[in-house]
This record gives sequence, C-alpha cells and structure tokens, in this order.
Amino acid sequence: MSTLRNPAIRDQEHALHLLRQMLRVRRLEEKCIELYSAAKIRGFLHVYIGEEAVAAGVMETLAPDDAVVATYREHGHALLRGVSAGAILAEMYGHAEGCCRGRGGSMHLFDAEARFYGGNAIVAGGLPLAVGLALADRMAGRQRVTACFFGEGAVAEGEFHESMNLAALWQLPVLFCCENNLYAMGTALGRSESQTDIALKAAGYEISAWAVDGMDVLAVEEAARRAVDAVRSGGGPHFLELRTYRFRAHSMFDPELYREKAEVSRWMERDPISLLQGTMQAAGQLPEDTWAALAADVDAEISTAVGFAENGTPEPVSELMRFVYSDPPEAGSGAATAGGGGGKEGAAG
Amino acid sequence: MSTLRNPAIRDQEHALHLLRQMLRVRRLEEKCIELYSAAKIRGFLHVYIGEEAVAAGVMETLAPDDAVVATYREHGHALLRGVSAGAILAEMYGHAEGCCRGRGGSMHLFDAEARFYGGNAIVAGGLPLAVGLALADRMAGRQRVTACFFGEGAVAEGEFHESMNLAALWQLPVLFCCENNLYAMGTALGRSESQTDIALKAAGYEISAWAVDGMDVLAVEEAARRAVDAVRSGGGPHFLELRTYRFRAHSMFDPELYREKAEVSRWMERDPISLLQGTMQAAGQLPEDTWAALAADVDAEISTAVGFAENGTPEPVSELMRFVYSDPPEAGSGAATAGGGGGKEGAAG
Amino acid sequence: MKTTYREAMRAALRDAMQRDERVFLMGEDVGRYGGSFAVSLGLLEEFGPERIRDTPLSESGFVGAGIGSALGGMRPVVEIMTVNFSLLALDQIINNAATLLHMSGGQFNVPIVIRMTTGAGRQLGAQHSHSLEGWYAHIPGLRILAPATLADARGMLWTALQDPDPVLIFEHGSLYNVAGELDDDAGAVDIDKAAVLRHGDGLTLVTYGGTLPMVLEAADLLAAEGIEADVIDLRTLRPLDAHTIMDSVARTHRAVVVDEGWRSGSISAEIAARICEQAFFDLDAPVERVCSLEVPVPYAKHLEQAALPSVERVMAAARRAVGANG
Amino acid sequence: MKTTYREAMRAALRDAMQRDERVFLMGEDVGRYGGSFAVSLGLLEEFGPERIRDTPLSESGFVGAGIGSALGGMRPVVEIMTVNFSLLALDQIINNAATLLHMSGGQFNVPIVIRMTTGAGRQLGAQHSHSLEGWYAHIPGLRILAPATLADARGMLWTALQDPDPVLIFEHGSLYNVAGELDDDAGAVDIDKAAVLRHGDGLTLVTYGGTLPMVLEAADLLAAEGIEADVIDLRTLRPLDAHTIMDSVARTHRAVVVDEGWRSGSISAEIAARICEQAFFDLDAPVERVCSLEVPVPYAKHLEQAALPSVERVMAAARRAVGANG
Ligand SMILES: Cc1ncc(C[n+]2csc(CCOP(=O)(O)OP(=O)(O)O)c2C)c(N)n1
Ligand SMILES: Cc1ncc(C[n+]2csc(CCOP(=O)(O)OP(=O)(O)O)c2C)c(N)n1
Ligand SMILES: [Mg+2]
Ligand SMILES: [Mg+2]
Repeated sequence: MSTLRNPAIRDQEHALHLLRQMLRVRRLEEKCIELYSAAKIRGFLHVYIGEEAVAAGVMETLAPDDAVVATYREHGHALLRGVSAGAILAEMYGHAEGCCRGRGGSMHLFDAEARFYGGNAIVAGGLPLAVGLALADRMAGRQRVTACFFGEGAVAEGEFHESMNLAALWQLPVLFCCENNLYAMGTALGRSESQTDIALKAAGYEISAWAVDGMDVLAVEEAARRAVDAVRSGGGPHFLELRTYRFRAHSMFDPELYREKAEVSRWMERDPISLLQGTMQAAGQLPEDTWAALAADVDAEISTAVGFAENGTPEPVSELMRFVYSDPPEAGSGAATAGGGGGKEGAAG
Repeated sequence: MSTLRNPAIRDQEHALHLLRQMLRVRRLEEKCIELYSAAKIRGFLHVYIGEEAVAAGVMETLAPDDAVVATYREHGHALLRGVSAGAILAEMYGHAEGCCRGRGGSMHLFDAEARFYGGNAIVAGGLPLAVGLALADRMAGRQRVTACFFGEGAVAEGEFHESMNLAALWQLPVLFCCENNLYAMGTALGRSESQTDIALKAAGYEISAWAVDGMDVLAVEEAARRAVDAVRSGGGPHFLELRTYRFRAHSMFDPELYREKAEVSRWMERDPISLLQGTMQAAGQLPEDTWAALAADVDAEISTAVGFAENGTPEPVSELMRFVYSDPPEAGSGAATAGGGGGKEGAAG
Repeated sequence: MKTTYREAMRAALRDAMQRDERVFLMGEDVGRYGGSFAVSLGLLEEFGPERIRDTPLSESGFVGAGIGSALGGMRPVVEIMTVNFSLLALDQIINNAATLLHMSGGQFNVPIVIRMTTGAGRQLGAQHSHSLEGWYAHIPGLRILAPATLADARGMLWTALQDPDPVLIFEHGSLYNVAGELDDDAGAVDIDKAAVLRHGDGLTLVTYGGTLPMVLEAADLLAAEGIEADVIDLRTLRPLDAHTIMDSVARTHRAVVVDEGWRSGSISAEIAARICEQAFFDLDAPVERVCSLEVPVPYAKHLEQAALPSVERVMAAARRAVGANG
Repeated sequence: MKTTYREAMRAALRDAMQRDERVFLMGEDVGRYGGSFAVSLGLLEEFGPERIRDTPLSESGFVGAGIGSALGGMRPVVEIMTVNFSLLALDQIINNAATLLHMSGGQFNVPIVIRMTTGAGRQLGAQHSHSLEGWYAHIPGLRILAPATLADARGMLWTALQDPDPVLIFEHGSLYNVAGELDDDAGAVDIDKAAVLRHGDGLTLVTYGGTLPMVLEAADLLAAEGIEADVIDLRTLRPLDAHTIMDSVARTHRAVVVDEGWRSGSISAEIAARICEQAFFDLDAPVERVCSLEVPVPYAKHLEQAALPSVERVMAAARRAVGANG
C-alpha cells in the first residue's frame, strides 16, 4: 500500500484527531447508505466516501467564525464543521430535530451556529454566495475567511467564472476549494474542460492557486493552512485544487457506466483513511487498541445519532407554510427579526 | 500624426477599398447621429465611430457563406457584411423596407442573405449562438467560419466563459473578435477584470489568441486572415483581441463622466481612417482627387440611403402579430417553412 | 406493446435520429452516463458521440449553442437535466430562441426542441422540485408541451421537430416509470389540441402532465359518488387550446383546474381567467384551482405531499364546485 | 417640494445609506457612470466606491454576491440595470434568495433589495422591453414592489430594507422623468396595502407601475362619460392585497385589470382568477384584461404602441365591462 507523500507526522495526537474526523464522515455515510436502502432516507443522496481527507484537512484550518459554503455532497463538511451527526441524520429522516427541521434533506444541510451556509443543489450556485459573504466581511472590516467547496464540474459554469473574477477583482477573503474527483456525474474532466489543469485555470484570474494531493489529509491541511493564513491576512482569494476520487456512485441512482472498475480499485488503494492509518502504524503511532478505541468511539457516535434520528418527530404539517417569509417579529421566533442575517452575526461562532 | 505599424501597403487598390469601407461606416453613423437628433431614429443608438478598422479588417477575410454574429453596436458590421445602408437606415426609421421590417431597430439588424445573425442587445448573448452556428458547420462537414464580435465588457459574463470552453473543447470553427475599447459603458477594463490581458485570458481556454492594434486596418486584416485560415482549415477556434477605442459616447444618453477628454483626444490621434489615409498619402498612393472621389461616392451612397429610408413605409399594424411564430407553410411566405434555419442554408451566400 | 414513458421517449428519440440526420441530442450526461433519468440509455452506442453529445455543466452555453445550431440548419434536441437548471439558460431561451424570428422580421426561425424533467414529489427539496412549465407558457414565441401519456411521450417529439419554432417539452419526473400499452405503430401525434380523456356532464377537470394520473383517479372516485367529469389533458400549454375547455364548460357549467405550479400566477390562473372571460355566463360556480401551496417544496415526505395537489384536494374542490350554485 | 421619480429614488437611496451603514448599492455602472438611468448620479462622490460599488457585467455573480453579503449581515441594494438582464441572475434569485430561509428551516433569511428598471414604450426592441414583474410575482419567498408614484419611489426602499426577506423593486422606465409635488418630509411608506387612488362606484380599475398614469387618465375620461371608477394601484404584486380589490368589486361589480405584461399568464390572470374565485357572485360582468399583445415588443413606434396597453384600450374595456350585464 502506498503511503502519504508527507510521512512526517510530528504530532501524533493531531494525526489521531484527523483520522477520527475522516472516520466519522466515513461511518456516517456508510450508515446513510444503509438507511437509504432501508428507505429511511429518500430523495437524492450523494456520498463523499473516498474524499474525506479534503473536508477533514480544510476544516481543521478554519476559525469558529469563518464561514463555509458547500454542495449537495456535504454531509462530511457539515459534520466536521460542527453540525452533529444526529442533526444531520434527523434532517435526512425529515424530522423536526433535523438541522433544517426536515425541510432541507441530504442536499440542504444548514447551520447558523456553525456558519455553515449549505448545502446547495445547484452546481456552482454556492460560489457567488461565498463571494458575498466575504464581501460582507471585508466591508465590515472583519478578518474572517469564507471557505467554498465545489466539484470540478462546476468549473464549466458561468457562475464559476463570474465568482472568480469578482473575488479576485475585489481581493476578497475567499478560499476556493475545488474537489477535483475527475467526474461530474458521468462526465470525465477531459470531456468537460478544454483546459484540464484547474489550478492553472484559477491562476488565470490572478488568484494564487495550487494543486494538492486530496487523498493525503496532512498535505491538504498544510496547503489549506498556508492558504487560509494568506487569505486572512489580506492576501486576497486563494484557490486549492484538491485531487481526489469518489469511490462510490455519484448518487444512489448511478449505474456507473462511465468508468472502469479497475480505475476505482486503483484509487481505492489510496483511500485517505487507510493511508493515514498505514503511515501512523508504520511509525508505531497507532497501536491496535488505540485504533480499536477510536473506531468504537466513532461507531458509538453514529449509532447514538441514528437513535436520535429514529426517535425524532415529524414537523407538524401545520408548520408547512412557515419560513417562506420570516416570522413576524412579534412571533418572537428569533429566526426572523429585522436583524436577519445580520442579527445572527453576533451569535456566530 | 502617428502612422500604421504596418506601413507597407503592397496593394494600393486594396488599401483604397479598406479606406472606403471604413469611411462608409463612419459616414453612415455620422448620419445616424444627425437623424437621431432629428428624432427620425429612436431607441438606443450605439455608434462605432473610432472602431471601424476592426469590422473593416475582419470582414475582408470572410467568405460569403461564413456567418457573422455581432452586438448592439453593429451598424458597421452589418454594412460591411453586405446589408445595404438603405436597409439599415430604413430599419432604424422603423420602416417596412428595413432589414427587419422595422421590428429590430438599431440594436437588432439581421440579414439572412448575408448570414448576418444580428444584432444582439444582451451583452455576451451572441457568443453561444456563434458556437452553435459553428457546431452546425462542423456536424455538416462544411468548411465555414463563424465570426463573433463582442466588447471586452462581455468577458466578465458567464456566457463568455461557457462559450469559450465549448468552442475549444469541441474545436469549433469560430473566430472570436473581442473589440477591446477599454470601456463597458462607464466601466474601465481594470475595474471589471482581475486579469486585463484579454488575449491571455482566452489562451487560458487553450484557444490561440493574440492582441492586435485595432486602429490599424491592415494589421487587423492580416491577423484576421491568419486566424480565419487557421479556423477554416480545422485549427479550432481562434481569438483576436482588437485594441481600439470608441470616440463617441456609449449611446445617445451617456454624459461621459468616466473618462477624460484628453484621453479621448489622444486616441483620436490614432483615428483608423486618418491613419490609413496618412500612410497612403505619405506613400503617394492617395492623390487628392482620388480621395475626393471616394469621399463623394460614399456621401452619395449614404444620401441615397437616407432617401430610401425617408421614403419608406411603416409596416402595417395589421402585421404586428406576424413572426411571433413562423407563418404556416400554406401562407407561402418562404420565411417560415418547416425547413426553418436549415431551409435557408441553400440560399446563403 | 407493453412499454414505459421512459422507453417511449427513448423510442421517439431513436426514431427521430434515424429519420433525420440533422437531429442530434445534446445535454449533460446524455451519453456515457445514459441520461440522468436514463431516457437516452443506449443511444450513444447507436449514434455515436457527435450526435449524442455530452456537454459540460454550462446550461446557458449549450442551450445557446443549440439555438445557434438550429439557425445553422440542424435540428437539435437539447436536454436540460431538469427545469431547475433551466433558470441558468433563461436568457438564451427568452431573449434568443423566442425572439429572433420576430426581431429579424421573419428571417431567422429557430427550430430547436428543448426537453427537461419537471416537477416535485420525489423528496428532492426546494431547488430540485420546481414546476415551471406553466410559467414558461407566458413567453410568446415558445411552444410548451407537457406529454402526460405514453402516446404523447412517444409521439410529441417528432411533431415538435417539424415545428419551425422553438418547442419546450416538459417531462414530469414521476411519469418515467409509468407503464402501459402502446400501439406497435404508435407515431407522431398532433400538438395543437387538448384531449378529453374521460367524459361526463357534471364537471370539467382540467390538467396536464404529472397531475393527470391523479386527476383521472379522482374522476373515477367522483364517478362513484355520482359526479361524472370531463377530464381534459391540456397537452400543450402554449398556445392553449381554449376551445376544448370552453366546449366542455359550456356543457358542465363547473370547472376545476389542477396543476402542480405554485398557485399565484400558475397556469391555472390563466385558465380560470379565460374561462371567466369566455364562458362567464355559462358558469354556475367559481372555477376552482388545485395547485401547489406557495412554499419552496420541502424535503420531508409528509410536508412535501401536503404542499402538492392530491386526489383528496381534487375531490374536495370538485365537490365544492358541484355544490355551489350560481 | 417639486421633484421627479428619479430624484425621489435617489433621495431614498441617499437616505438609506446615511441611516444604516450596512446599506450599500451595487450594480453595473451605478458609480462612475452615474447609473444607466442616472438614479445614482452623485452618490459615488458622496459615499465612495466601496458603498457605491460598480460591478463587472456579471449579473448572476453580483446578484449572488449580494445575497451572500446579506447573509453576512449587510443590507445590499443590488441594481440590475434592467429586468431584461435579470434573466441571467434568475437562478440566484429563485434558488437562493427566495429559498434559503425555507430550506434552512428558518435559519438564514436574506435581507436583500434588488432594484431594476422594467417595461417597454421607449422603442428599445424585443430584448430590452420586458415587463416581467408580474412573472416574478409567481415566486414564493419574494416580495415584489412596483412603485408608481413619487411617494412610493421615495418611500418604498427604506421599508424594503427593513424587510428580513428579499424584496424586488421594479421601476418602470417611463416613470423616471415624471415630475410632481412631494412632501418635504416624505419618508418610508407601507408596502403591504394597495392604494385606492380614485373613487367611483361604477367600475374597478386595477393596475400598478408604468400603466398607472394611463389608467388615471382613462378614469378621468370615463368620468366625463359618466362612468366613475375606483382606481387601485396594487403597489405590491406579491403578496397581493386581494382584500382591497374585493372590497372595491363588491361595490362596483365590474373590474378591468391593466398591466403591461403579455396577457397569457400575466398578473392580470391571477387577479382575474382571484376576483372570480372570491367575488364570483358579486360580479355583473366578466373581468376584463388590458395587457400587452403576445408578441416580442417591436422597435417601430407605431408597432410598439399597438402592442402595449393604451388609454383607448382601457376605456374600451371599461365600456364593455359596464355595458355587459350578468
Ligand atoms: C446547474 C446544475 N446543473 C446540473 C446539475 C445536476 N448535477 C448534480 S451533481 C452534478 C455533477 C457535478 O459534478 P462536480 O461539480 O464535479 O461535483 P461532484 O458530484 O463530483 O462532487 C450534476 C451534473 C445540477 N445540480 N446543477
Ligand atoms: C447582460 C447585459 N447586461 C447589461 C447590459 C447593458 N449594457 C449595454 S452595453 C453595455 C456595455 C458593454 O460593453 P462592451 O461589452 O465593452 O461593449 P462596447 O459597448 O464597449 O462596445 C452594458 C453594460 C446589457 N445590454 N446586457
Ligand atoms: Mg466531480
Ligand atoms: Mg467596450
């Protein structure tokens, strides 16, 4: 088995933490698939299995009051940003205890506390939002970063182009994280981009951009830290192309006609979790019982979360029309004061 | 007065022809302004004065069955592509004799015979059309070129990005002609693009791209010929950034608060017509009487055209609802057979 | 022949590709993936990647390119994966496809067909559940089709391709798996007239597309209660075949319009307004509308179902219409 | 104080910028150019380029950035030069601005104001003459305003900025030069209620925005013929103040709806449908609609005028409504 390009694990505790983070995502999503098969979860479900190092590495570098914008493949981002597995699963159950009270589902996880701005099911639709969040920070003189995740498929969209240009033109504090897993549904990168070097493409907007091994969580973290520091200290937008691979089908409905099993297997040899695990083991930093305890912990977290979701309650149908418009102030829900997005700023992080 | 960077005028006849072409556009548009002030023309009117070398140079290199897509600043492109000045002016009068029977106006000149596909008032809206025209040629195995004109302001639009990528990805026979006149209405290039080197930007899509002195009609023609030849012989899309300047206001409603008079004057020293005139005179290739005859010719053409437009007739109001949908075949109008766009292919050129 | 809506659509595509070499299919994942709803599965192998053309995610770009190719003599069938993404291509659809013929004084018609999946009901959440076909029907220059039956899934495409002007075909996502019998020689169908799929003198039920099955079911149940209804499948939302509606209402004096669009400004509003204009003195009761509640479509099944039209809501509206007296 | 609609809008912008430092204006050419319709002329000098922010031509990008900045605590006023270009930003408006609050279960409201010029009548041709405000009114989650008077031009913006949810303001291009008297202390106005600008028991005329002056003129002329009309200025197209309409119709029994949208599926359809639903037994005549003909708006003046509502068409419809008997 190959190891990490960055084998020096200076801080064992920290490596263990990253391992745990990736495993939490993995186990959560394996459970999602199970629950989908059991028809507890419906709609579209896109799992991140194989790509966990990206979210795990990047999230590590963000401060509590930074913001995150993601896509429909965002369970991992939500979880690692601090949304509980219970709230995520309850959301997919369509329960009132879900992080969006059952209205969002798998593709639309949100959390104001975590400044987690979704969950967006329109490819590239989140990019302009990230630019705007960063603009707000800039205008308010706050030293915050907005991290924006999207797939390489989004690069062909006009909204990608407009967002890159605006962020660069106005030197806004955005960290663009392109999760290049080589496919957009069934469309391989080479059949969607005339220029397949995504980092080069981003550099064309005068944005500092570089490619990173997205299967190596340490490499991701290191690159992200460098980029986040630069963004936070006024260096303008930065762009990471995180080279990764999705081990599973695009969604639950994908017959995977467009790629060879052998290709998938080849990439699975670089499973980000096994990679870190192997490197740590080789360095004697992951004794069997430590690993077993960690895995058991994670399993316990997920099964507690499933229990939480199972025991949830459906949002009453009488609430259906709520949140089309904000509740009037006198209703005192807190969610809908004239303060609006701004009203919640104080509470964030 | 500065001269052309390309002072070698090998073919006097040809240079005279280019001079005439530019002058025809200039005089037509000076007349348009006059007629606008006299309220004969209404709506928006955008003149090309100062930029004539671009259309004159490029059009020269196109074959009759090539296609042209332009913008709302397209009087010159229409004229030099073969639409008569009379049909153009009658259109702006809103007369039935206009090239669009009065329905289009200044921003929407069209001509099926000339394969002139407009006249598009949505910035960047014509680019996807050009890509599609070229796709049709490619699929039908025709060796035709589609020339697509647009301003540098269009570069920020998502449709620019999507069109560049599609054309490059599919290696389609499009010649992109970016008329970089430094301003989009009042917005200077540097305030709209993080990367102001437009040719470099185009090259980022793996499209052969270069910048040309757009005030030098000979340089434009030479560059366009090279590009058109390459496109026609299967070299995929090419891109010219034509560096030019608009001498007049953006439209009839522009107070021009955004630029200095001195800047305008500086550019007017490089008036494309005077430049070529000067170079020819210096080389003894433009005797006074030749110039006088040419100018008189052009004046005569324009005043005939004005007469034609003046004597036109309003399209009957009873025809108002026509052309929302094609006329049914039995009406035998020819414009609306099931052959559609395709039915007219045979007639083109 | 036993078939499904999906297979009927695919047969229509195959047939069109075989009959006219100018026809090609273009869109996201129509080729190697087999179509996100598997409509074009197998066509890549049959017709090759030039004519079954996968595109990047660039809705505005490839819809505009489709329009351009139509201007250039091709007969494109452009698939937008779902109506939700068509918002990204609206400029091209409205400002070019729908408008070029008129702006050019009749010179440039645009023979394009744009297909897309529409509708809710599959727990896909607010951004993936729009029902905007009625909204599109506002735009002059477009023809809007909503095949609801196997015969229309099989037959509308070819007719649409003969149309010299842009045609949008909306396929409700819940219909793809509908199975049934189709004539072996089923072929092109007209796209001008609404169809009366059931006859009754007590009431007119007007609908189209995804809500047709529900309305037919409601009509059966109403019949058991003694209320016999005409069921009109609009089939074409623009131009509307008002004639068929008015003929029915002149007989029944009562109407219920059912559509999955949000109520305010949905096509049900236009139909109700037209009935009131053209058949005002025939009406014995206000026209009832059964539409989606005006809320972004929620994910949770019970909330989603509560937001959408249902057999129960159709029946309640029908009973109200019959009970009212003018 | 003598002022114009344009100046009133500018005063509203200036006022909002002064009162709330979170407010900023963003759009194409709002700064150095002074605004394509000169609404923001002079504001750049007063507030600087951060708060009077020129954008590149990137409608989807900067509208989306406006939404993001609202999420981030700002109070953006985003100007889309005209409604015609808003089609490029529709995905952001519908799938994000209108939808985030609901999808997030009430966590993320979007306090953005989006202004745009709308309407025809100035010979700008088919791509620059859309009247789509009624079409936008179909979308849940949005509030749609159409200031038609100086007081509303001056007063609606601030109220819109207090709204926790997205508000779209449509300014008809023909109104900017309208001049008149405005109270020196004119300020914020409500955005919940329609206004009855003229009273009469013979007929209800319903309109908004650019067609209001024409309807008021028609009402004067009708009065001279002995037909006294209520004139209702809707002011807000979503949510509709149906109450004010029904109150009037209950008294007049006849209604004409005038709007500049294309007739089929325009907001006049919704209003007619609602009147027929809610006031069916009050009506003595079919509701009449005076809308634009269903044609891309042509350039030539005589054709354009023939396509749009006119005083004559309003009067003819009014006479028909009054002449009919139920
Ligand atoms: C605008 C838009 N077009 C199409 C889709 C349908 N769709 C959903 S995911 C997807 C592929 C996106 O690929 P990529 O951006 O690479 O992300 P990945 O799924 O690989 O993480 C497509 C085409 C969509 N959601 N939005
Ligand atoms: C999509 C869109 N946004 C805005 C406008 C308004 N507008 C018309 S021309 C123009 C400037 C375009 O500049 P550029 O592309 O450089 O062309 P130029 O006018 O300089 O020839 C603008 C903003 C428009 N027509 N279309
Ligand atoms: Mg991908
Ligand atoms: Mg320019």
